[in-house]
Amino acid sequence: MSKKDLDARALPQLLGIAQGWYDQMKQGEIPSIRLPTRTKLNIAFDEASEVWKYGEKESLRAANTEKSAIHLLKMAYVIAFIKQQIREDRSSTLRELYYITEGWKRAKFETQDESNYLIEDLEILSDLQREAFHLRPEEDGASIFGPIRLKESTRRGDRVLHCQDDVGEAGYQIPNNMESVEFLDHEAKMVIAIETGGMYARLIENGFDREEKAILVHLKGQPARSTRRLLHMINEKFQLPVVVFTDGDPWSYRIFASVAYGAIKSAHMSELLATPQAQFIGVQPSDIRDYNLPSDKLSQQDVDALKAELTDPRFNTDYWKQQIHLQIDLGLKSEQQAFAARGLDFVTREYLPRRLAEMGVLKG
Amino acid sequence: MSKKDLDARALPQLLGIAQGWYDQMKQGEIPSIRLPTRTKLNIAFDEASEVWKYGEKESLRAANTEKSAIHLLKMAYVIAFIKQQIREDRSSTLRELYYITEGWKRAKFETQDESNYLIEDLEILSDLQREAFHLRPEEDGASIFGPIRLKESTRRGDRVLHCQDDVGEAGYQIPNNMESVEFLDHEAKMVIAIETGGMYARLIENGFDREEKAILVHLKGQPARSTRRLLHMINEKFQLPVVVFTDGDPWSYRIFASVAYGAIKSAHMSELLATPQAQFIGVQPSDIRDYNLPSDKLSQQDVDALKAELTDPRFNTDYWKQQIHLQIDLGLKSEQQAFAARGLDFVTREYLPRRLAEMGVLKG
Amino acid sequence: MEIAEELARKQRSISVAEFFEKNKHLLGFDSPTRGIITTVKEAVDNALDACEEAGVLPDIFVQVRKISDDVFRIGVEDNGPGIVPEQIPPVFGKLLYGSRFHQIKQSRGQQGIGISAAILYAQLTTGMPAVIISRTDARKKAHRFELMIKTEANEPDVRSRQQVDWDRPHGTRVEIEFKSTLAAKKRLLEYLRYTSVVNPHARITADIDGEISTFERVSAEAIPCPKAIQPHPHGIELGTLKRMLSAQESMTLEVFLVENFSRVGKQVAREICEKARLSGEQKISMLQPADQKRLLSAMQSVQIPAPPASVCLSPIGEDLIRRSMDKEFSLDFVAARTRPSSVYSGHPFVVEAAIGYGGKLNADDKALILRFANRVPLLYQPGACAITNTIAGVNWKLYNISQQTLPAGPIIILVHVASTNVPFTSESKDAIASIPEIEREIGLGLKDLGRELKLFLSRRDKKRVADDRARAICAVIPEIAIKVGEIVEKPAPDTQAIEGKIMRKVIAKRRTVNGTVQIEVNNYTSQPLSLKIYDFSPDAATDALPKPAFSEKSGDEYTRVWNCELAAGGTWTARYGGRGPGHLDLQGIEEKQKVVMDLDV
Amino acid sequence: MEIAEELARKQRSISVAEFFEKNKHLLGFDSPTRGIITTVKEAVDNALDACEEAGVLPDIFVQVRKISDDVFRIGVEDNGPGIVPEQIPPVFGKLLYGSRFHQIKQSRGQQGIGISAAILYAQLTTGMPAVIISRTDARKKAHRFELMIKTEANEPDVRSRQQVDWDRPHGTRVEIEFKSTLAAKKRLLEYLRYTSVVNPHARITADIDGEISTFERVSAEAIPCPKAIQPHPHGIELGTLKRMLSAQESMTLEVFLVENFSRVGKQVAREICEKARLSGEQKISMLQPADQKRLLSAMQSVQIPAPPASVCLSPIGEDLIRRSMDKEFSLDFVAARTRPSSVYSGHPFVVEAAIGYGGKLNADDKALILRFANRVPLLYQPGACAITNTIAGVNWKLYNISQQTLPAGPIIILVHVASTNVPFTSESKDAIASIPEIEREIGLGLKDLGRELKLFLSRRDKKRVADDRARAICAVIPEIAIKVGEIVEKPAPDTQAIEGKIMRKVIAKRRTVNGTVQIEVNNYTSQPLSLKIYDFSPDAATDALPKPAFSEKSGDEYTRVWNCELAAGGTWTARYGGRGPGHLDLQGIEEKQKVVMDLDV
Repeated sequence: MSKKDLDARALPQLLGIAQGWYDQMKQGEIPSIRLPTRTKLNIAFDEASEVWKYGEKESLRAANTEKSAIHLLKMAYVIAFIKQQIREDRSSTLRELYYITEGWKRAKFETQDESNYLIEDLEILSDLQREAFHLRPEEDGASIFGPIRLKESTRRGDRVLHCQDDVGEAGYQIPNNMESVEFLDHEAKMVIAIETGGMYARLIENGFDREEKAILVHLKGQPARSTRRLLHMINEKFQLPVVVFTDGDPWSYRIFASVAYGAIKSAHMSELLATPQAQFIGVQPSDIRDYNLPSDKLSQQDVDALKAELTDPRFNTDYWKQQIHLQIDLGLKSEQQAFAARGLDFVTREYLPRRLAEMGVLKG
Repeated sequence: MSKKDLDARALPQLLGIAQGWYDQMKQGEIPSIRLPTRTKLNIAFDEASEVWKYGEKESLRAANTEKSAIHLLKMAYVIAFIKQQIREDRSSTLRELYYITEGWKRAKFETQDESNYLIEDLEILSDLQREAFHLRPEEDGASIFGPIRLKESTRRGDRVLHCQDDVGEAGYQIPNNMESVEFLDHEAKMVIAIETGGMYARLIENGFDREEKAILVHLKGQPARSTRRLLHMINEKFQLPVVVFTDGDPWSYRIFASVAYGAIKSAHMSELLATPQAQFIGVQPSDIRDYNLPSDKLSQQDVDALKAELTDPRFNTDYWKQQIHLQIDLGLKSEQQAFAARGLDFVTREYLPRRLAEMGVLKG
Repeated sequence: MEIAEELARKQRSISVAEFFEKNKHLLGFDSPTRGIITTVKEAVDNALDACEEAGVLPDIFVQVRKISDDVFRIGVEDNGPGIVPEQIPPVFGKLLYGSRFHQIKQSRGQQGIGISAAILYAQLTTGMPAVIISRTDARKKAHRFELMIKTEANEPDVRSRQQVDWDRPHGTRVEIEFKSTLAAKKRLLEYLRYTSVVNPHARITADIDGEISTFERVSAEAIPCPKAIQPHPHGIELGTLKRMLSAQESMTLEVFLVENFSRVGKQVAREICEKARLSGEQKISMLQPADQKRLLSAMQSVQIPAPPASVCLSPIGEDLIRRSMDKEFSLDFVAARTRPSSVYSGHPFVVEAAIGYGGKLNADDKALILRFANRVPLLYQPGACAITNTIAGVNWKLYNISQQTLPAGPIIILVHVASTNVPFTSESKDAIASIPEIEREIGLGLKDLGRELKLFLSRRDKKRVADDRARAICAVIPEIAIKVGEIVEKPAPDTQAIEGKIMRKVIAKRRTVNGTVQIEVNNYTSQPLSLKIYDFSPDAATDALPKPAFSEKSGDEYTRVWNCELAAGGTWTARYGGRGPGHLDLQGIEEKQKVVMDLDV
Repeated sequence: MEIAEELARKQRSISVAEFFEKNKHLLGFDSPTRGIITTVKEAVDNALDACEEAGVLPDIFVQVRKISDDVFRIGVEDNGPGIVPEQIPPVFGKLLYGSRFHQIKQSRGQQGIGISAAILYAQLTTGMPAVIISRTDARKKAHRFELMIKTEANEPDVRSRQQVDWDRPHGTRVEIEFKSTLAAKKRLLEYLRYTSVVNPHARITADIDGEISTFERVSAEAIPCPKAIQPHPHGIELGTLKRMLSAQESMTLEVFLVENFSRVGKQVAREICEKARLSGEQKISMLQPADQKRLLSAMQSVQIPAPPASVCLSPIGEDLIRRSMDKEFSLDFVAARTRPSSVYSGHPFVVEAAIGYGGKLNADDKALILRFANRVPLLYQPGACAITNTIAGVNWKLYNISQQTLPAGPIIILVHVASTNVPFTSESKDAIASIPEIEREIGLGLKDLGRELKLFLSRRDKKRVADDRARAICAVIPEIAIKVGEIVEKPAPDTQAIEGKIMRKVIAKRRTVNGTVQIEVNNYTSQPLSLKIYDFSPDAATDALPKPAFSEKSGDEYTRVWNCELAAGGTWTARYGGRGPGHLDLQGIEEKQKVVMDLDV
């Protein structure tokens, strides 16, 4: 969607919220909003879009206590501010927004968290991403390297770039707002999303992008929204298989889950951010056992996190239950780069080809 | 220096260390190494190069205890490994190195820290950067945006890029190994190194790079070695002034100090990494007072850090003493983005021009 | 000569005074600092006990005067019945001499040691005799004794005795000179304050080296004096039973049981005999040791009513506890419970508990805990005391009180245990031992009070919720309306309808805009009302419209009053030039029906 | 009748036995569990005191037998001098009767309460009389008493008395029946073990319901019995002085001082009189109260030598403490200090301290602390005790001992305070009060021992450093040589030169390479040596070269021995086919000159 189109959609949505309150007050009613409750227990699998979204549970927030009323007041101020930003074609970060509220008296934000949470509320109410409000995330975008060509619309005009030929060895740096990027064409067979920079560089050095025609995406830990949006866009546009390659510990499985199913925090955006077709390639607990990888003992926190995952609907499959139980039994976790113990080429020559074949991404 | 030249310099240096031990043992002596002690108390200002380096204090490490002997044994294994990497033109991350030692029996590394520390020892002994050993940092490189053109030699050939015209809105992503980058030409008046992504994007959105002909570098917190190397290279090659723009708290002043004077951890590399001409632009404690910026109270940790800085030779100037004492008196700290409380344009229209003029970077 | 004989020559009897002289710490005289508190405490305990026995309202005067650097003269004077001259030497000059040791009833002192021990330690440190003045009747003169104690014999040593004039018609005064310090002055005053809390019928005046403190009585009714009872069969041990049996050998068993134990009538006595397989008709001198053991075991297993606590115990009573706590701490809430009497090991006891909240208490502190046994405050060793431990064992969170081991917040908890035999953990009487029966009673009392406190807190919270809602509707929603109007680019909606619909109260708002003070009163009730509107501010408001019925300057502030008849649904407004902060109030409407809002804040 | 007269009728004297019957906890009889330990302790204390006074090596037998579910019969028997029959009733049947209360000397018991109290509580719970058997001379028969106590009078009640045969030629046996439990059996045995540690001359045998434990003596020498001394002028209070003065009114002041106080000769007496501005010639009956006060103050300010501790105290001695600690804990290190005698408030005392390290002690625990007073172990209230607090106050880190409040590690610390008047914090004698003079002595003793322990630890550490260096040189450097050779692409340098230069010892290495076991012995000393080389492994090694002088299979393992004459600088090697792990040893060279290295590990 072009920027103009996006603006044309965002404004009426936001004004609609304000109009709703206006009507409520005209009728002598206390203004209120209705939002789904945002907890692990209230996300459900949406068969149509194949992603996890917020479920039926809603909470009503009416301005009938001082706290709630001030929350709505703040929301009104933020809507007015966004309206102005869109009109003037300006943008700002959430952190800046927090500081801007400094002059809003009673509607001043107390903490950064408060502005984040309020923007999430607005996303849910308007069914739009924060980028549509001209709000930039603070988070770092990821990098991409591989046989794909894209066009980015910048303030200084359009840029067309090939992600192997027109970029340095670190790859193309994803912008904060993926809505300004359009993917043009590619010669790839798959996308590999990689947790750590070390493994991303290893695959580039070993030429895996060229030899196996793979687009490599460096997730930089828990992926930012723009990174998840990018994976979603490539997968949707070209139907390329996406595999996720992380460390073998509970926190990394959550990285995979947020790529594939969406994060609990942004379940309202799952349709835009999640890539339900994404598959987990490793490090699997069974790899730790089968390849006898160098490993660390699970801490109590790790074990608690694994157990929490067993109750997470996103991990409610036979595959994950088996792997997680196995890991708890082993009591071990391993990093991606632990494959280096078997030589620097082991991961590209043996492990990935074998796993990709198993998963049907590479044909034998 | 080209990659080949670098290899031609690195190999004899490393073999020289081994040869030294060989000779010691031949003469019936216990093999040993001599290293400067790496503490705050042992860094000194080098008048010639204008950077802070390790001072005179040295410690002898002889293989006369089991621990020291094993340390030297590990070093010998690592030298042998690097020799092989250089011969085969391979590289690896420190993390991978750690896993590779898995098979080295008695010379196996116990922790990641150990390999990091050992590589630093080798840097000091050989007077070379770790990049010369074909070791990649795990750390994230920074981004750069502005009127400058560079050439990067990649495994797939050379790339020539202009950092405004040939990159996306996020800028050019600095590679891990800056030795493969050469800066060609520029139309800039200055370099601004910025701590946070929010402020980096603000300056790009407000067109500060174009209007004031500024090269913007996003430091991403405590800058990685490659980022500091980049600032050093631009400053050295084009004699461009470098200013550092961070949050107004003790941790951010350390970011400035590591850009300008070098970090204690890498004092042996200061000549290559530090930019002694760099100046601190803000947020200054006096700005918090003069602009009445939104602020947080200093925590006890903050105060302790400020007091530690008063004893740090790198902050031993009248300017810093005055600012740090002022901050302790105020008891406050502010973020860069706090300027947003005075409007989104305040920082580019008022604050930066005023400070740059004060500092003599912008003429009136 | 055999060694044994040589050793035998050295054997000697030791007097109890010698024993305690060497073991000061046992009775709380281990440090000079504490000694002064112990001395005052022993004397005041005796004074209160004596007044109680005589049915007199106690009026006690405590005096501590510095004689030299480390010598203090302590005087305690009461208006009790006085002591007959012949008894003064043994009562004050002999340890283990007293009237209460063998009586089963609630009393403060018991062992007959306390005051004599104080005199003993005083003479040890200063060599000065104690002075006792006592008068038993207004028609007689007072007697003045100078007394010391012969330590080796534990006998009084009367140094002088004379008849004197005295201004009290009856009562006793003790004076002792002690090596001590006033380091614990605060604690001494604390002891007197707490004593007055549980003795609301007493007036205590203290003159601590010239500094006067008075603890006034809140009740003018003398408390009934507890009466001694017989021992209860459940509470005696074999040794005691044997002693009782041998003292009255000629009785029959049944008569013995009926006459010597409380709650044992013929019926119960027969039941005991039957269970012990003994005849009630046999002479008790005939009982063999095995019979005695069976008898004891039968006495302790037969169901017998609890001892007659109302006779031998004297609880303070809920009303008096409430009044004295309120007097000392000006509380927002105070409730007290006197539990029904209960019994442990045959000793009757009553637990009283009280909880106070708010007032002068500090919200950030741990709860203030006041412990009492037989109307005497316990000042030391709280950690070892069953009262503290039971308080810690209650789940206060159930009553919306935060808790970290002990409850926290602006709370005061008082527990009083009255018994014929308070089970102290040591002779210095600092802490009550952990007896399950007593802990159970304390717990029940506290839980009961906790529920009441919870009710109070929730009523207070409800009021807060109503206030909170009023602020949301009358102060915040109008701002939302303005902002929303701005967004949708229409005039801001009128929010009065919401106010009326939701609040159904009288709402008065005061707001300063651009140098004009606006006052608006809306009657959202269904009744017409006659209101008086009070406005206080530093503005003269000569331009006020409508004109106030009354206007007056007092200090820097003006007070204005308008009278206003307001129909149901009606609105009244006033305005005047001004910018000062102000304060609004309404009269003519119930407190809970009225909302006053300052929109400038 | 006046109220005062009515009240007077109730006044009564209370016997000390009644008092203690009601206040069990004061003497450590508050729980049945603790009662059994207190009873044994009181009886054993008496037994040890009696043996000491008679100069007999104690042989004590403690017996606890279960009679019924909750009744135990406790018997304690000694081989002491016995008690003459007339004294048995008061000694056992009267509280506050004994020979040691008025004597100034170190003894275990003092008040004359302990054993009588045990009998009192026993009769209270079971009604059974105590049985005492005592014999004073082999030529006489033993006397057997059945005794109870008349509580109201605190007088013995002799139930029976007879002459009996007894197998001990002299000694005493007490038997008491008590309601109790054996829950604290472990603690009881602990008490006996610790008692034996500080009474190394005593044999104690315990039969706890059939389970026999013996604590054997480590010394066969009876300890000298302390002798009573006069009071020291620095240690008395005004009350005591007055009493002494009034007992001997006809004496002159100088004679009074010389005859009644220790360390006061004519010279000192005159000095005191002068300072008090009194004549030494005046009769003491003439002294006025003000004179008495000046006299006391002069007595306490004049310099007077410390009381004669060696007479009245009986420390255990460093050697005996070391031996008894080693006997009980098999320590790697043990040192003891008996400090010079010192004095607090006129009471002489001696501190003894000991530290043990290693052995059976657990390295992860806090230090084990044993506290003793006058040779009696203190089992309760460690936190309240000056010994514990002084130990915590020492900076143990100075002595390379880790510390978290108390020191930690495989350490045992023993402190014994012996005094004519041990300042306990309570009558149950559980803890020593915080007296600066005593704490100072404990501190000095411990610091002295700490320094010795540090020396021991550093010697142990030096040996470790030498071993560490040997491993670096003989095991790691050869590997460095191989790797460095690989890097510089030359043959690995020979590292034997380094070994010889640095080590100057005999170095034996054992290594398995590709199925061959290699043994290499280098003599880097300057002496030719005659060595025996022992090799243990599961390999038969029939192909060994050179052939061993001896080879034998025992169990699964072979032992081989080679004899080898090795010149200074010489090398000897052997090899055989094998792959099993093994073990090497050398004989014929001092331990500290030899390094044996297993390179397979």
